[in-house]
Amino acid sequence: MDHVARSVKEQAVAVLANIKEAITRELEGLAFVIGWEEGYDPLHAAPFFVRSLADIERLIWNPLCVHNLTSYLPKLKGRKVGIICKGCDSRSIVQLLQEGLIKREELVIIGIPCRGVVDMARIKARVDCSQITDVSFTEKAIAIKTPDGRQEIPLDEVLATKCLSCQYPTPLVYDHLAGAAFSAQRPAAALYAEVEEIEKLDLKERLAHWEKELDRCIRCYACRNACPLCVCQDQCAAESRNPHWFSQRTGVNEKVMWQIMHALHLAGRCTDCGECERACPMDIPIQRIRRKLNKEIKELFEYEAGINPEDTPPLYTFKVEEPTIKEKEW
Amino acid sequence: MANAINAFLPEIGTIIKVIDETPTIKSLQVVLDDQGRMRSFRFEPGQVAQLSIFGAGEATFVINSPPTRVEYLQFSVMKAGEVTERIHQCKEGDLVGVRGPLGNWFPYEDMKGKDIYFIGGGIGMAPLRTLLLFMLDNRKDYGAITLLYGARSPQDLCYQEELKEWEARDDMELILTVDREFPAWDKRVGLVPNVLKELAPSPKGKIAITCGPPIMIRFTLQALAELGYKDEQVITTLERRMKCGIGLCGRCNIGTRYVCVDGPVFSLAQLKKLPPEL
Amino acid sequence: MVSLKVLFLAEEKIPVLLKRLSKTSQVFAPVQVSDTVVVFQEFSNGAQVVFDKQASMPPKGVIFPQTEQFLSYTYAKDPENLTRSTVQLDHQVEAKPTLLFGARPCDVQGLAVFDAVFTQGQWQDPSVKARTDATTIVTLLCVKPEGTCFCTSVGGSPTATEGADLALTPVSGGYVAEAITEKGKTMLQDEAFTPAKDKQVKEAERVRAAVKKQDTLPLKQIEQKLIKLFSTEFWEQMSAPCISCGACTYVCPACYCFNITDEPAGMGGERIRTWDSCMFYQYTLEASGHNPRPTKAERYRNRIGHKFSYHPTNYKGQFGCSGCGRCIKACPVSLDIRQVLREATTHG
Amino acid sequence: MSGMEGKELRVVGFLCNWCSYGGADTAGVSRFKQPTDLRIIRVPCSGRVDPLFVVKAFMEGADGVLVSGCHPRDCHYAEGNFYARRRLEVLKRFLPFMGIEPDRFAYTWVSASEGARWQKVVTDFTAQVHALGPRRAFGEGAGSGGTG
Repeated sequence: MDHVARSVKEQAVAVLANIKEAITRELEGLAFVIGWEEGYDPLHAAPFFVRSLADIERLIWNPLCVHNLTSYLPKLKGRKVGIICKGCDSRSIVQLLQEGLIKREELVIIGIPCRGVVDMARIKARVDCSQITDVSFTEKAIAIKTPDGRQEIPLDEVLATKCLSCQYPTPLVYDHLAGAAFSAQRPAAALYAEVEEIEKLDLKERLAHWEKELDRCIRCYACRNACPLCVCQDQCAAESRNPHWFSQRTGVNEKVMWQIMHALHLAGRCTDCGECERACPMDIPIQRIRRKLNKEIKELFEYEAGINPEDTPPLYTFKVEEPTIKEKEW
Repeated sequence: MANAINAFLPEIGTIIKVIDETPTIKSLQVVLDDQGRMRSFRFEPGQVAQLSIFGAGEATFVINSPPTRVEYLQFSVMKAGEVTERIHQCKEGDLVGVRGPLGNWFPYEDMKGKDIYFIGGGIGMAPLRTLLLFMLDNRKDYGAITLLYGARSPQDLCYQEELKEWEARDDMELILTVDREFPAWDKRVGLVPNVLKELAPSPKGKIAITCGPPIMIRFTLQALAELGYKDEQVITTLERRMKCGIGLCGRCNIGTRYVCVDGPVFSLAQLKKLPPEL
Repeated sequence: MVSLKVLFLAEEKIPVLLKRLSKTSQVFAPVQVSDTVVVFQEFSNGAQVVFDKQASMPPKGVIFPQTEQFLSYTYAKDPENLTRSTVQLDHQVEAKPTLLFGARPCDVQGLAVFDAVFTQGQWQDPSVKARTDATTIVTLLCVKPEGTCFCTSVGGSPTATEGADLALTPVSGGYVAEAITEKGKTMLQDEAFTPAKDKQVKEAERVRAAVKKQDTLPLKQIEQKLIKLFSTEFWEQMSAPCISCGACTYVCPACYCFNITDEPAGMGGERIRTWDSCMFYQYTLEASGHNPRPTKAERYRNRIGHKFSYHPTNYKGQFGCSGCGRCIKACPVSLDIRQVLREATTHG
Repeated sequence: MSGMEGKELRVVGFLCNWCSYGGADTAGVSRFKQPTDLRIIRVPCSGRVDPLFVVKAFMEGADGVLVSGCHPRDCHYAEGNFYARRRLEVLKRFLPFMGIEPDRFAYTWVSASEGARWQKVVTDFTAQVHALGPRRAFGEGAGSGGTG
């Protein structure tokens, strides 16, 4: 792998060739390998389960491969499977390993050093995606062809928020690396930009913001079922009647309660993979709710989830003297 | 029929009696508060009703008092979930909601003149009791009646007084069994399907009706097949999670059939036409 | 198309028309609620009504709201005998006159599935029936089907008007409005409608004829093929990427499954109906813990089986799907129901 | 419901059985005057308080929620309040993000003997909540009920 800055296209082709070669070697001992194939139109990739050598040809790799495929792993316990994962996805694997929800020896991980994936909602806001005829990538842009013509948009303007401040482009755990590793290219400072946007609002504006955004939530639980750490989705507290946390009504009250419940159940665990916001069919910006907790936990305990499997999550432990916690005096 | 205007609206009834059948099963005798409705309440043996505990919800139970005795409606309830838990806390005088009768019923017309072989397990005795009492009230319409009834232990057998009566009757045969040996138990020991194989009742001119936990049903159906019973001769009832009880909410389907309106009573022949999703 | 009356509705007259009508009835129209999401919402002044894009949600909430009260109950202590309590039930089915403005033919076809299930069957649903009767539907014919549309494969068409009271065909400067039913005719009496010029009627016909034909799915005998595939690995493979959430069912114009729950509050409470999804694990989970559809493969088999085999078998060939493609667009993993149906017809 | 001044607000308190509940009892036995808005829920330990208890209290209409446990190192179960401290600090910093005013939630440590401290905690916290007034539930129209 030479380090000459090759065009995005060439790099993607090289990475894909690397992936296919690794799978050809590994597929024998695996139930399947989970990757991406082209979806229902050139703008949408879709998770794809490679079961035979013939399937390998359908694999793709480009900035449209947005899904965090590790959310399938907890339900596949007991079967040896291959998984292709980006840097951010690998943090989910580390977190799942740390919590004992998957076994390392049941995984063949093909890691991809990733330069960023798109945010479909951002693209949909700028392009009429009802009829996509072709999508291609140039050095720094995505070109989308529709019956109304060809539109070229700088990639940075439609990248997912998590990618704009990506600190872990190269997977933290892998068996094969499908490209040259490289370190963070993006400013860490932008990590909590969206959170700060909300923090600037006063309390009444925040209340109004969440009321407006969550009003269109349809309680379909795509955000929960897409989350790699929501392993108890079949017996979820949100639908429990004992304890009866909240009703089945579709009022804003219940929708806010669910978002808080999901965020709190991810406190000190969420690896900022963005699946919750990406999966939402109503494009509701909910990732910043989980990211707010990540920000507080980083400040309080200097801790980031999904980095080192040996770590103990901060809320699983304590210090007798907590340097960063100042209790209220009366 | 249930409230024709709004099939979702339960009628209020008062519990006049609570019988502790077994540590996990209670029978409730309910009278509808609206006397007119109570007198005109008609149903067929095997039909079900949705019992409401307001605040907990509704659950489906067979009306296991026979249509020939309409002083009250009886429901036998095994403690399993939230609604049954609350039902088990009910005492005489408490109010419940009743929505019914719903679903189909045992095809007793086609069973006339035939020998009837009941095979019940645990709470599965509830639907069989309705039909048995109905047949005993129209005894001459039917041939020989046998009841093979089993449970985990002697104290898990429901309707203890009636079991004594049925044992004393000369126009029906009662065979009781429990899963394993118990000190004061002098009758048969063994799982219902195995006892059935030992008894090996001939299929000639017989209808076999079986209700009980899924595991018992599976092996009982196998045993009946081995004994030569044709699919049309075997009748059972199915359990499903139910909400609306009137074929609209979509959840109790097996293929094209809804257990709440096309069942819960099915012949094995009908079941075999459905996709295997029991 | 035999139409009772043909008039013209100018683009700029629509907000005025909707405002006037919302004095006498609840008016639902496709409203832009965020950069990318359009939903059917009660029209209010200043709402940005959007007609050139398929709404993210179907209009089924107009006759089948996601949350609806069946009854409220109140316990009270019986004054004479304090150990006894009384319970008082209260319920009312009320349906205000409603206007659904701007639903597309696939949305209206979805409402036809509700009609078949909730009002034509052995058991009727009073609230859905009341709302259906109280609703006037103005359908907006679809001149620009999307890449995910397949209405022609399931008995529909971008220019279908069955189930609508008034049909609008987009022409330059506005819409040619044709009444389909008496309700549509009375609506045309509103002053916003002006006589349509021949040029406009011709343009409307040209627009309707010019709608691009979609490639139709091979759904012959799909009902039997799906049954034949029942106990095969087909469903495990097809549902492998599925995350078993409720998105596809909640955005579907033809999905009508619901849940009934009691929501207690102190001495009283209410029994409510809310949308439910066959893709949720708890949908068929029994109190005993047994679940006839424990994995997503069985649930997905039932979802496709219901729409393309069980429902058509029970309802004279009517598919439980109107081909709007929302389930494809809303699916977090872009599962394409058309691809599953194509594979079923080849494997079946 | 005779509040000290004007209408009472719904203030919910989760008190650990061994210390704070004892402290509240001491305050009561010593006839310390304090506002009566607080409705106490006794829990075995502050470590038993799931942050969702606090959120559910708000969702069901509480105007203020207080959690009080044993001082660090005094926990009857040794480490219950250590875990609670981290959990409740994270919750304290998170709730305002969703539109719940910071002054509506507080957690503190009061031992069984500190009747006077308990009186101060209840008096100050209730005043804090009264300054904000009743909390408008999510989705309940634009008008904000509180003066905060």
